[in-house]
Amino acid sequence: MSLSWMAWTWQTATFFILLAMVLAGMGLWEWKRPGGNPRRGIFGLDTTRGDRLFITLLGSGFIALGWLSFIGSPPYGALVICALWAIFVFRRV
Amino acid sequence: MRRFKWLVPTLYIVFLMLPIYWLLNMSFKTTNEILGGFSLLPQDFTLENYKKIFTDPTWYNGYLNSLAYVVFNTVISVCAALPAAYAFSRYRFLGDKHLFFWLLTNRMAPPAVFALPFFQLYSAIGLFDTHIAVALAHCLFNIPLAVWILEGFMSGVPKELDETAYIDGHSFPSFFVKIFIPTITAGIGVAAFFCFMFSWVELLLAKTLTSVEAKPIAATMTRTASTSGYELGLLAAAGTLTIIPGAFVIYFVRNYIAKGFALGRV
Amino acid sequence: MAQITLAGIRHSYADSPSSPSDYALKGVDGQWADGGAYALLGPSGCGKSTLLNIVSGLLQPSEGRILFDGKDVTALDPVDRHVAQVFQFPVIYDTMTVYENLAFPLRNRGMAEAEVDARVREIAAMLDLDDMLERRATGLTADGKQKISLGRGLVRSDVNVIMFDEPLTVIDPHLKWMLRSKLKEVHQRFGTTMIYVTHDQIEALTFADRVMVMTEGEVVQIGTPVELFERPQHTFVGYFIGSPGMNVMPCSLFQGDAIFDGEAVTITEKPVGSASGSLELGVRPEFITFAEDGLSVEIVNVDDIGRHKIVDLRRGDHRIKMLAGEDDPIPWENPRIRFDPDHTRIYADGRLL
Amino acid sequence: MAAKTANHKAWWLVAPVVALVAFNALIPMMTVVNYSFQETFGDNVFFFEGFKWYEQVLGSERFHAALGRQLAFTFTILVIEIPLGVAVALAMPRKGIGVSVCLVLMALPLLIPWNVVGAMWNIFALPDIGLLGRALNGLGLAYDFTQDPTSAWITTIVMDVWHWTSLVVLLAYAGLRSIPEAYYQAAKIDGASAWAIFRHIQLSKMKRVLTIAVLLRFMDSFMIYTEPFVLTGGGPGNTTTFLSIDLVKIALGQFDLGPAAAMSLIYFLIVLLLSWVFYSLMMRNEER
Amino acid sequence: MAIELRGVVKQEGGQIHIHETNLSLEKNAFNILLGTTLSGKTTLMRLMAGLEKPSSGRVFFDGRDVTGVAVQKRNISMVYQQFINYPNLTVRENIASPLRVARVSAAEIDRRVAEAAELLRLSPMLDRLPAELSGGQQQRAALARALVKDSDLVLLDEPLANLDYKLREELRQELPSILAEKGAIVVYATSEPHEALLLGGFTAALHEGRIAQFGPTAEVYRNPVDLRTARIFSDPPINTALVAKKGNTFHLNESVKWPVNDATCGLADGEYRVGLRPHHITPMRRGEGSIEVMARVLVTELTGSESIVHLDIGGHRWISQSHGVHAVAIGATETMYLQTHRFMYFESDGSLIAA
Repeated sequence: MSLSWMAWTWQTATFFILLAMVLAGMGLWEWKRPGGNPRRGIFGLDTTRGDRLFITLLGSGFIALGWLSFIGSPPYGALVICALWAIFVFRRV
Repeated sequence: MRRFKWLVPTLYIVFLMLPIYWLLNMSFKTTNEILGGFSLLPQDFTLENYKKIFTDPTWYNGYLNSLAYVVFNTVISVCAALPAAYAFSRYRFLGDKHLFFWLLTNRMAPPAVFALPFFQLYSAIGLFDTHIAVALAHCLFNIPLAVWILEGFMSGVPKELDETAYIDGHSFPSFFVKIFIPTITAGIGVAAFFCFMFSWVELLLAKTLTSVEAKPIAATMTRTASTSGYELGLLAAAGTLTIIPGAFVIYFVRNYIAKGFALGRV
Repeated sequence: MAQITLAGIRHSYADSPSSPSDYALKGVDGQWADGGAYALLGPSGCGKSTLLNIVSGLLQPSEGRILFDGKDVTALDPVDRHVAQVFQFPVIYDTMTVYENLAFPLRNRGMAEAEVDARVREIAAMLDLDDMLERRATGLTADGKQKISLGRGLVRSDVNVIMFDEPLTVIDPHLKWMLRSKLKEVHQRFGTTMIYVTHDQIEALTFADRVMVMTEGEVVQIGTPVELFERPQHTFVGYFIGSPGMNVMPCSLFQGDAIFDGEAVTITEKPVGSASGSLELGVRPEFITFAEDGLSVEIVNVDDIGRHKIVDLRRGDHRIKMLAGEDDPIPWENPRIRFDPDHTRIYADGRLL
Repeated sequence: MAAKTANHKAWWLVAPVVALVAFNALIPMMTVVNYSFQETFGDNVFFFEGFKWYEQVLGSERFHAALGRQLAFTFTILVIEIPLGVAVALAMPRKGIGVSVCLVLMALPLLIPWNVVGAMWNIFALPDIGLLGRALNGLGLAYDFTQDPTSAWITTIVMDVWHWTSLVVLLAYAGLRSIPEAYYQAAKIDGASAWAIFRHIQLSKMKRVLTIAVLLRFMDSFMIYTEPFVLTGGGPGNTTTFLSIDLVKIALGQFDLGPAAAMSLIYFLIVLLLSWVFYSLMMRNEER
Repeated sequence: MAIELRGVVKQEGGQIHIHETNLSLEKNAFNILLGTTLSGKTTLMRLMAGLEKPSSGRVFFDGRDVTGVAVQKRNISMVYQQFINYPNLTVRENIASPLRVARVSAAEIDRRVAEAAELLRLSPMLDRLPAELSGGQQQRAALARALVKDSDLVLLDEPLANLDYKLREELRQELPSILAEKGAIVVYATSEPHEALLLGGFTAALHEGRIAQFGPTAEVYRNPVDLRTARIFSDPPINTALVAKKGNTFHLNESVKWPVNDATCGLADGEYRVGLRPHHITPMRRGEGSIEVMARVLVTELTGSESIVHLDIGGHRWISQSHGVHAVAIGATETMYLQTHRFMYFESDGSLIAA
């Protein structure tokens, strides 16, 4: 069975592998040291560790889109903002 | 005010019935009459359109194909959803909430663009133009729905019932099949109804994944509409016939919707 | 506040009732005086809740009339009858805070906000709800929710009657005690007519001045707790009230005395009327004592339940229960018992002679 | 209700579902992501293009127009369908034969294949031979959905209302039926007005089902394709060219796979965000 | 035969449901778990049944470690507070269910089902579905299913709590004899002290996930080890107050005092908390140790056979429970008698020091 129609490139493959590793890592973390009950963050949302990951990823998507529409590629700057966003979410939300 | 309450559903139903009435009206007219003028009832009543559908294999096979993959999909969706819904309703496990949300996000991807990879995927595994391809593809949106509906019903069943069965000595499979499934028939009825409905009405994926052998009726209709010009009478008759299986299904589950539906934590 | 009269109330849930068994209520008459505390007591399915809903106006009786102070209210809506009702399971408005829940019935009637506030705070203090007034009502325990329901029933001062439909079902036994005394206190303080429906004799008897005992859609006796206890008009009342219930044994009559299992039993109150039908002797466990001379019996079992002992006796095929005091000795050797003549009664076909 | 027990073995029970859905969801999703970074000239020959398509789409007039139309459409049908569905559910009989009749008749539109719905409304609304078109023109209104953008919009919206309001009715009705009778009795005795009953009892108890109804309608209407395509073909002009119709035009009509893929993913993110925000807000209110 | 919990702890999500517990329950007696809602009765039962695994500690059955053994492999029955029956099976099939699973022969099943149905007076409704039965009948069906099987351990979790008062009374009377014949270990959870006393046997008083006391029921009732147990085991609630011991006298206040007795003469002077059960405050003199007090009547509740009067005695709100009818006016001041030899004296930490 050929997979060529899926049009893989090393860039996208890396992206998906990283994503899968983040998910697996989070799963492993939760497995070994359960995060416990949700906490109430600054947005008034009750979030668990998994929820915070979701917020981070979704937020990062929009940060990247915003960067592309207002500043343009390459979006390395967006990457930095995403990292800051991730730290913020995991600490405070 | 209370005395006129019945007016609301009545007017609403009249509104719903008007287009259907028009479709029915058209289906009993000849193409000439349709194009020739406007009349509330067929002047030249004919069953020709229906006769054509029931005799022409490309037409009636369309119905059979549709029914085949819809039934197939309903069975797969409900069977797969049953244990999953049980897990969601009874247990906490790693990533349960996110998994549930992920299942629901599958309704969010625009099918128009995703049709192409679907076509390639099913071609690649050699299932293109088979009933099973459509049945499997429709699982994408039907399974999450079935899981959600069944989970609601199952949460309405006290977990003490499960425990009583285990204490009686039932193993999990025996309890699940002999005790639990009969207990939530209403939920299964409602879930099956929704699976049937969404699989029956969907066209884009069904059309993409089939060409000849498993072509659904809806696709036959679009092709007719485009190739043989506007044979409106025939199209109307075919359309009318697509309403019938759904009407049957809803008739059979109406009591579940009225009573059982309410019991579940919808 | 009002005097409530029930005149020939019959009710059937069937569309066209034919036999008496189709009726949930088979003809109830009665009167509840202004300011009294009443209870409707009976086993599940006896029609007590149906009767309650007919009084509050949630249900229209198939036949009969309800009068408030002599005025026919049978056709009136609950709102116009000015009644309050507390249900078996807590009903709270999730969208509101505890305070708003309590204020709801008052605000709906357009009461001035200052008055609402005073009233709500008074009731909240009484039910120990004052420290949670600003909280959402949703997150509370069943106990807390039921307290709110009770509060909504008690908050109005203009009601003709407050009705309680088994309100303590969901409450823990320890809290039951507290809430029951609270209700009693409220009644003694405000003097509102209250009707309390329950299957629990203790709740009914401790709460009410007069109790209506019902079974199978009929009222078998209306009376004060003392009357019900001391002079049950029906063996059902004897059995249903009292724990354990009254001993009922077949007997015959001879010259005004009862003959039970071949021995004469003295009765102070000689039966009047002709003795037809099957005769039974009724005596409560509380009115049986060990005695030197009396019926000889066999002791089957003694249950020490702390405050007193329940003694299970046998004479021939008949089982008799009696109560003995916490410190009373049990005469294991050749026990004999005596029925208190003042409290031994004769029943014919279940009814007091 | 007692708390659920922790049991990670439950994963075995969800495994079949995960496998089936992942097969159908992940592979196409990954493929679309791959497309969105590449250029192709057919025959499975691809060139990596970085973020070119995203930039192009985000800056394009066409994208903004389609997104605007889509949002307007979704917003309109939600504003009509949710209140209408709730109103119908409230007015429906609670027992008797009427319930079955109502439910069966109301569910009919849900069970008609989507292209048949489009075709049916096309026939129904045609200004020359359609009942609706003839009736409106008979009343002196200039109505022609094939020519006039306003007519086309109204027809599309009315069609969607016709098609989907019943789903809201079914869900709302189920929610209403699960309210214990005691709530209505208590409200009667508390002297609550009809509005207060609706606001504090019915609406609050229906919140869960309404959340679901809004989510389903939001997601499905955002993806709507078949019915308006069959009805108007996206016209007149591009006035009823919603997101999916536009995507098909780009992907299949112009075979610009890359931009179409990028655009779908952007849409996917928008729907995901809006659904999540809405879902979180509803659930947050529930807990307080 | 015995079931034994050794150092069992149950905690979940950082919350401790059961603190370290050691308990051994024997067969041929009613073993009662008494406590309020959330005191841990149900959790304890579920641990015994194997429906939940202890966080630490072990469960032994007949000396055999059964901690990890699946429920199916333990020979037990359980009845819940809610009426749990299989809704799609008739009463007959419901009762037969455990036997069918155990592959008992059809004739044997028929015999045993008929027997159990007879015992619980279900014979006329064997062919009905549970939904067609009244609450009491549904619970009897659940009991029949638990009894039909020869289980080693029968767990009853407040089985009568949702039933009518009178029905409860009847079943409560029948249950001990029905269960006695089974020769199984019977564990019965209840929140009502009255019920525990009626059922007899042994009682474990539970409070916030700990067993406060375990022993023969009457013993636990009469000699509670601490104030908590006394509270759990008193309905109406036990009357308590702080008293001062000065020399040979206990003072409740200036006017109410009583002399020490053999049990209390050895106590040091100081403050003690006393407990007195409501039926030891009576309107008539009973026994030698009674002292007279003046009490203001707050609320009266008459049951016909008993009078329950809420009193204000020297600023303490106390309850008196007595046989017969004692009509007293609210607000009036009445003479009441305290049976001082029934006082229980507690240390400041709540433990009993003298009674």
